[in-house]
Amino acid sequence: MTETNNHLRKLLTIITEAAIESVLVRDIEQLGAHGYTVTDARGKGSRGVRNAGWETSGNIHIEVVCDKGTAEAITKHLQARYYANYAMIMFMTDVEVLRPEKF
Amino acid sequence: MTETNNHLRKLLTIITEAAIESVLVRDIEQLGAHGYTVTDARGKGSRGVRNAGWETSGNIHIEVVCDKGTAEAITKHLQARYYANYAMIMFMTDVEVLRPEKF
Amino acid sequence: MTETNNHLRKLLTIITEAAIESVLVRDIEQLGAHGYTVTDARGKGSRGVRNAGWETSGNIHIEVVCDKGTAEAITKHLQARYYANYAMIMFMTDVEVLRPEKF
Amino acid sequence: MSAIDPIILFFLLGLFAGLMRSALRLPAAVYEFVSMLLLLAIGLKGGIELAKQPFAMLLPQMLAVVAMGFTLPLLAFPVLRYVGRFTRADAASIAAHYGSVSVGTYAVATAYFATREITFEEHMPLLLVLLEIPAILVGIVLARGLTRETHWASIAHEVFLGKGIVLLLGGLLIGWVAGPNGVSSITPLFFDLFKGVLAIFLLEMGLIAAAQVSALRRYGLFLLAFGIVMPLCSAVIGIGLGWALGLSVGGAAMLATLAGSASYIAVPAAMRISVPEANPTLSLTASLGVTFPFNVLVGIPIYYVLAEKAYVLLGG
Amino acid sequence: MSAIDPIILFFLLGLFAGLMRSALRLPAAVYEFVSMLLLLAIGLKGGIELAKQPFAMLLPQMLAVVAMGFTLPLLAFPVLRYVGRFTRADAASIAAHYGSVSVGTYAVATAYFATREITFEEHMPLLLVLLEIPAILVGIVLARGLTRETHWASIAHEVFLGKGIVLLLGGLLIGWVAGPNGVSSITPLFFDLFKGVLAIFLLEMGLIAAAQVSALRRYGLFLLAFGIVMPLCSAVIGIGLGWALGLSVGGAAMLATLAGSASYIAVPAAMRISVPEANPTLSLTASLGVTFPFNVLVGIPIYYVLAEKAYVLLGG
Amino acid sequence: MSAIDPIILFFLLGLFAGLMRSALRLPAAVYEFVSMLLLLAIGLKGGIELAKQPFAMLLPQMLAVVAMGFTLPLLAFPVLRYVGRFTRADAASIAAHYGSVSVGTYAVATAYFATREITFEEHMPLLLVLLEIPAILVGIVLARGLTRETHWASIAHEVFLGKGIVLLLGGLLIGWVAGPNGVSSITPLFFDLFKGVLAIFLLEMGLIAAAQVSALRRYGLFLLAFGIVMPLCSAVIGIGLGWALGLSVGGAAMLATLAGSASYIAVPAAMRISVPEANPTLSLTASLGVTFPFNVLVGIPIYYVLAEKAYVLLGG
Ligand SMILES: Nc1ncnc2c1ncn2[C@@H]1O[C@H](COP(=O)(O)O)[C@@H](O)[C@H]1O
Ligand SMILES: Nc1ncnc2c1ncn2[C@@H]1O[C@H](COP(=O)(O)O)[C@@H](O)[C@H]1O
Ligand SMILES: Nc1ncnc2c1ncn2[C@@H]1O[C@H](COP(=O)(O)O)[C@@H](O)[C@H]1O
Ligand code: NA
Ligand code: NA
Ligand code: NA
Repeated sequence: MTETNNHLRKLLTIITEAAIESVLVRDIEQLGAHGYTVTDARGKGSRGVRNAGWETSGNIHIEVVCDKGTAEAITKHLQARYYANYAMIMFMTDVEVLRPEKF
Repeated sequence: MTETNNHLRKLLTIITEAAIESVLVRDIEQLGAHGYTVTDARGKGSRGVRNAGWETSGNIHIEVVCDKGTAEAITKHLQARYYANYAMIMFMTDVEVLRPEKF
Repeated sequence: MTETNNHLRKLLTIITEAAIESVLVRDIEQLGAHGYTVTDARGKGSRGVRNAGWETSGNIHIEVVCDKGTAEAITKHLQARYYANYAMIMFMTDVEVLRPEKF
Repeated sequence: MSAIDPIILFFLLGLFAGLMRSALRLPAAVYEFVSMLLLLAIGLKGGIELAKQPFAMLLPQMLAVVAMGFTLPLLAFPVLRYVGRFTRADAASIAAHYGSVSVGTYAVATAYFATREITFEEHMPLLLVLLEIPAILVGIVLARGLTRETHWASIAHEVFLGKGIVLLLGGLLIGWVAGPNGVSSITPLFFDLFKGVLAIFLLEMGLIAAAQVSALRRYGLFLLAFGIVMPLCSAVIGIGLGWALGLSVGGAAMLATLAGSASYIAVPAAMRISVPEANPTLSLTASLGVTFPFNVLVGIPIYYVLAEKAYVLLGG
Repeated sequence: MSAIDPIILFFLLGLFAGLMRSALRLPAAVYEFVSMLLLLAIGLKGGIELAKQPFAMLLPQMLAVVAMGFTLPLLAFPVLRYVGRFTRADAASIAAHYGSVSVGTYAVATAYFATREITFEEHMPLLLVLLEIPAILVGIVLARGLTRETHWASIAHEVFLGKGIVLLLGGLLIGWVAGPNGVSSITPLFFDLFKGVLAIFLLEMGLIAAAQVSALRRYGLFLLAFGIVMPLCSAVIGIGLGWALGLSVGGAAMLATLAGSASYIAVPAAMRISVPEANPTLSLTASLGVTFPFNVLVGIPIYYVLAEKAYVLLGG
Repeated sequence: MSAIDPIILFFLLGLFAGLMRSALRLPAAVYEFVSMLLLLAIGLKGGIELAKQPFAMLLPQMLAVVAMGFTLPLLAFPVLRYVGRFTRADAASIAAHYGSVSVGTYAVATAYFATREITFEEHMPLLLVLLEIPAILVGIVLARGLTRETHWASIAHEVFLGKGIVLLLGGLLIGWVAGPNGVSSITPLFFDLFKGVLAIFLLEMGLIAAAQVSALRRYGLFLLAFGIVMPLCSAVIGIGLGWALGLSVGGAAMLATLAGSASYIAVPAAMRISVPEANPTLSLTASLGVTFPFNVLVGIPIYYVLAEKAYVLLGG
């Protein structure tokens, strides 16, 4: 990309079970993210359909904009803590931000 | 991006009419995607405002993480099958995934 | 990315207060975007928790696919007009689109 | 002459708020909740009546109504195609909407008749259900022709298991099986609240109708004219059929209301899947933006007056 | 002395659940549904009463109440600006909240009066609507000054077509046009369920009030004090005005409740658009976190006692 | 013998629609709204009764029921672990579900008893609340053992402040404090509409139960058998305890229903957090896909017959 590097950050997207939203966002903040955005979602993956029809079957879609270090800290932590037992995927992409000092 | 290529996948985003969610996700799976995530949305495009006020006027926002081949197969199929008659856009970006074997 | 440049566009994501949705999308269109997609969201940032519990505390997540020029015009305008007084973040990424003439 | 019914005023309030671009919105969940209550309540009411009379006696009426459901779209199609100059798909889709029925319009009619103490055959909801479906099949055939490709199985599934039919038919069966005494325990929610719930529903319908106006402006006069003239013609046919079937004046007026109403739930959903090349904006603009307001505000009273006159002429 | 009203207990339940960080949440759609029902019900009740009396007779009261709506924020502003040391925008915004009214508080007061069989002028909802708007205009002028730039047209649109006003005013007009008999059919939903719906509403309000506490801790004592003292002063003014207008004791106490309540729907929405530099957390914390609980739990009874005392002194 | 209760027909309608892959869906908000109303209504009913009698007299019953809550999962666990060959975590989680209770099942039972004019101890909701919790603690200990790591504080918070408990207990306290006269004003919403609301709830439960079937097919016969046999055994224990506590036949049958019902709200939520390695599909399939339908359709009548027979044998 053409922009100067200090405007580049990582956008980390986490899709997982709604049941763990509160614990998850606590972890994310403790690991150094300055913010996060959550939307309700449904979907399907290796753990089957999660159609949000029933309380425990809803998904959440969490986006975190942060620097590479923080992103890797979060992924490492979530992978160790939740992957084994919860429906969860994560992916990361480069984003160009305004006000880089915020993230 | 710096990561080794085997962690790179495509994130395909499809925004279209809620009315065709069920048929669409069926197609997506049949074309080889291992999962998908859907969120409800509203918006505006060449087919006008779709403000989700009325049953048939809602949009859905579908995300599929998959390899390049699958992504192209899906876009080719959807383009042929739905573009002409349905409000729909698609776009693709590179994402870095954990557990690449999943996608 | 491998694709020919005329398939590359920007995906501009804006996360801000639901209260200004209508004015915001008006601005976005006037600045030359051909469309937009909105989803409801909640989150946390420098202006604290916005948990959508109360009418005025909801967030919206706006996606706009457009060319670089339009994206920069929008970010410049929103930054000047809303950053000071509203909870808002923006970030941009490269996306590969089908039917580039649409965006 | 009794004062204007408050539920109509709720519709006007919604219409006004919508046209004035008010910030008023009903959450989709609220709309779905009230429409679900209406569908179930109407079904239950009809079912209770069915429990009271031998089913066989209704068969002729049922067949006749189904026949009407097949006929109406066939009358509408050529007008739309050759006068309105719509594409084949659009003409077929709009015709299907007008051959089918609007449950909301029926609900308003029941309220209108109740305040004026006009009686009608209480098993009308059964005819309502029957009238909902044939037009959809006709519409698909008109658009596609009778080709091998049409997946009738999946279309039937789509149609018979759509939200509206399931709730209406389900309520009908529940009312039928449980009978008058059986349902007494759920009366407070489904029957006592009926008109209040209908008021909320009409408030939302007003907002939705207002949203169609801009599209209406775009598609011009023909759609407006069709949305008013077609219901009147269908209503006349409905009255004739009602008279032929020996229904009461009220019953004939109600059948006219059904014939004159246009679908906005079952048919749009089915057409979007089965006739995707049809532009949904056209049919919804006519159905929600023109015909629903027309029927609710002036159509129903007109149909009743027409039925009275007809019965005097024909000797009911 | 009658036992504590259950609806208050619902508020306390929500407050408790919120403070204890319970997982209890009400879907936004449910909150919007119940608040819509309350707004319409209150409007309808007022409209029915208007249908009973010559409108002209109410004009003096209406004008006086509008005048009060302009005055209250002008009294609050200097206190907030110079004692509270708030920025001009914040002071103006908070002043606007306290000059306007809270429909929820009014609803609780009607319930409180009903259980104690205290009568009051039934057209109060009309005054409620009138009292909602002036403070918004004052707030904007206090923040902006009378500059050319202020887009009064769009502000008026924003204010008069906001959800709250449309439903309240709409209900008022519907009740007025339809009259007592007309609305009887929708009584079960809007009036019979009123207190139950109010209970659900208060449960949610308790949860919301609890969510404000942390912010309250941050903005400290002044906001807490203002949130209690300001309503008391406004209430006294309300009582005085009620007496001057020749209202009953109940009517004066109700006017005091309106004066003493702070808006949390119409005003925040308008301020966010028209005075964006004002921090919405400040005004909502005071309005939802302090004043609403205060009024619901102890304010309303106090206002009634004050009104009684005043009428003895002044001779009502 | 009275005809089949319409609320059961609503459940069957949902079940049918779900199995037929109908497009019928209830918005999550509607489900949450009706379940909230049910929880509050049941709590209120129980609380009103508590207001009528000395609390102390109930202590023995309360202790006995809590003891049963600890016992049932301990009986279920070995069967699941060694007969069902489930992992320790899965066995513990399923056991917790069956040791706890289902409020929906209780609601259906109250309706069933009401139509048949079977009386039972009206303070049953108190026992319902008490029965909900112990099994959760047992389940966690069975899965984790008594290690230091278990964060009992956060678990207690999770359990006691979950949506279900807060609304049930909250309603109970409100009913208790306000007393019969106090709550009369909210009767129309919470009590008059009860069965109608229950009907909507069961419609949704039918849809949900249908969604479990595919999973059931995967996990095979044992889960099916367990989901029917376990409730029957628990019911027998419940009847025995009811008899020992000197409850009426109806009371014993109701206690049997509670014992025989399996949780699908409080327990799944707690287990997902506290025993994450347990597969939630297993327990929900058994609880929602097998036991809830079984209890609602045939279990409750069976339990009542069993109770009658037992009381004849033992001499009640
Ligand atoms: N390939 C994928 N693309 C997009 N979303 C996915 C994909 N795989 C899984 N998901 C989402 O992540 C959730 C959990 O995934 P899993 O752990 O594989 O069940 C699913 O319910 C989906 O919402
Ligand atoms: N340029 C755009 N940026 C973001 N979303 C868009 C854009 N164009 C269209 N959309 C979304 O895609 C849907 C269908 O687009 P269209 O087929 O152009 O009507 C719209 O309702 C929007 O939600
Ligand atoms: N670092 C971040 N990552 C993701 N979303 C964020 C981040 N910071 C803020 N947001 C979102 O943007 C909204 C406004 O941000 P702010 O203006 O910082 O309060 C927040 O409510 C979040 O929804
Ligand atoms: Na018709
Ligand atoms: Na005030
Ligand atoms: Na149990």
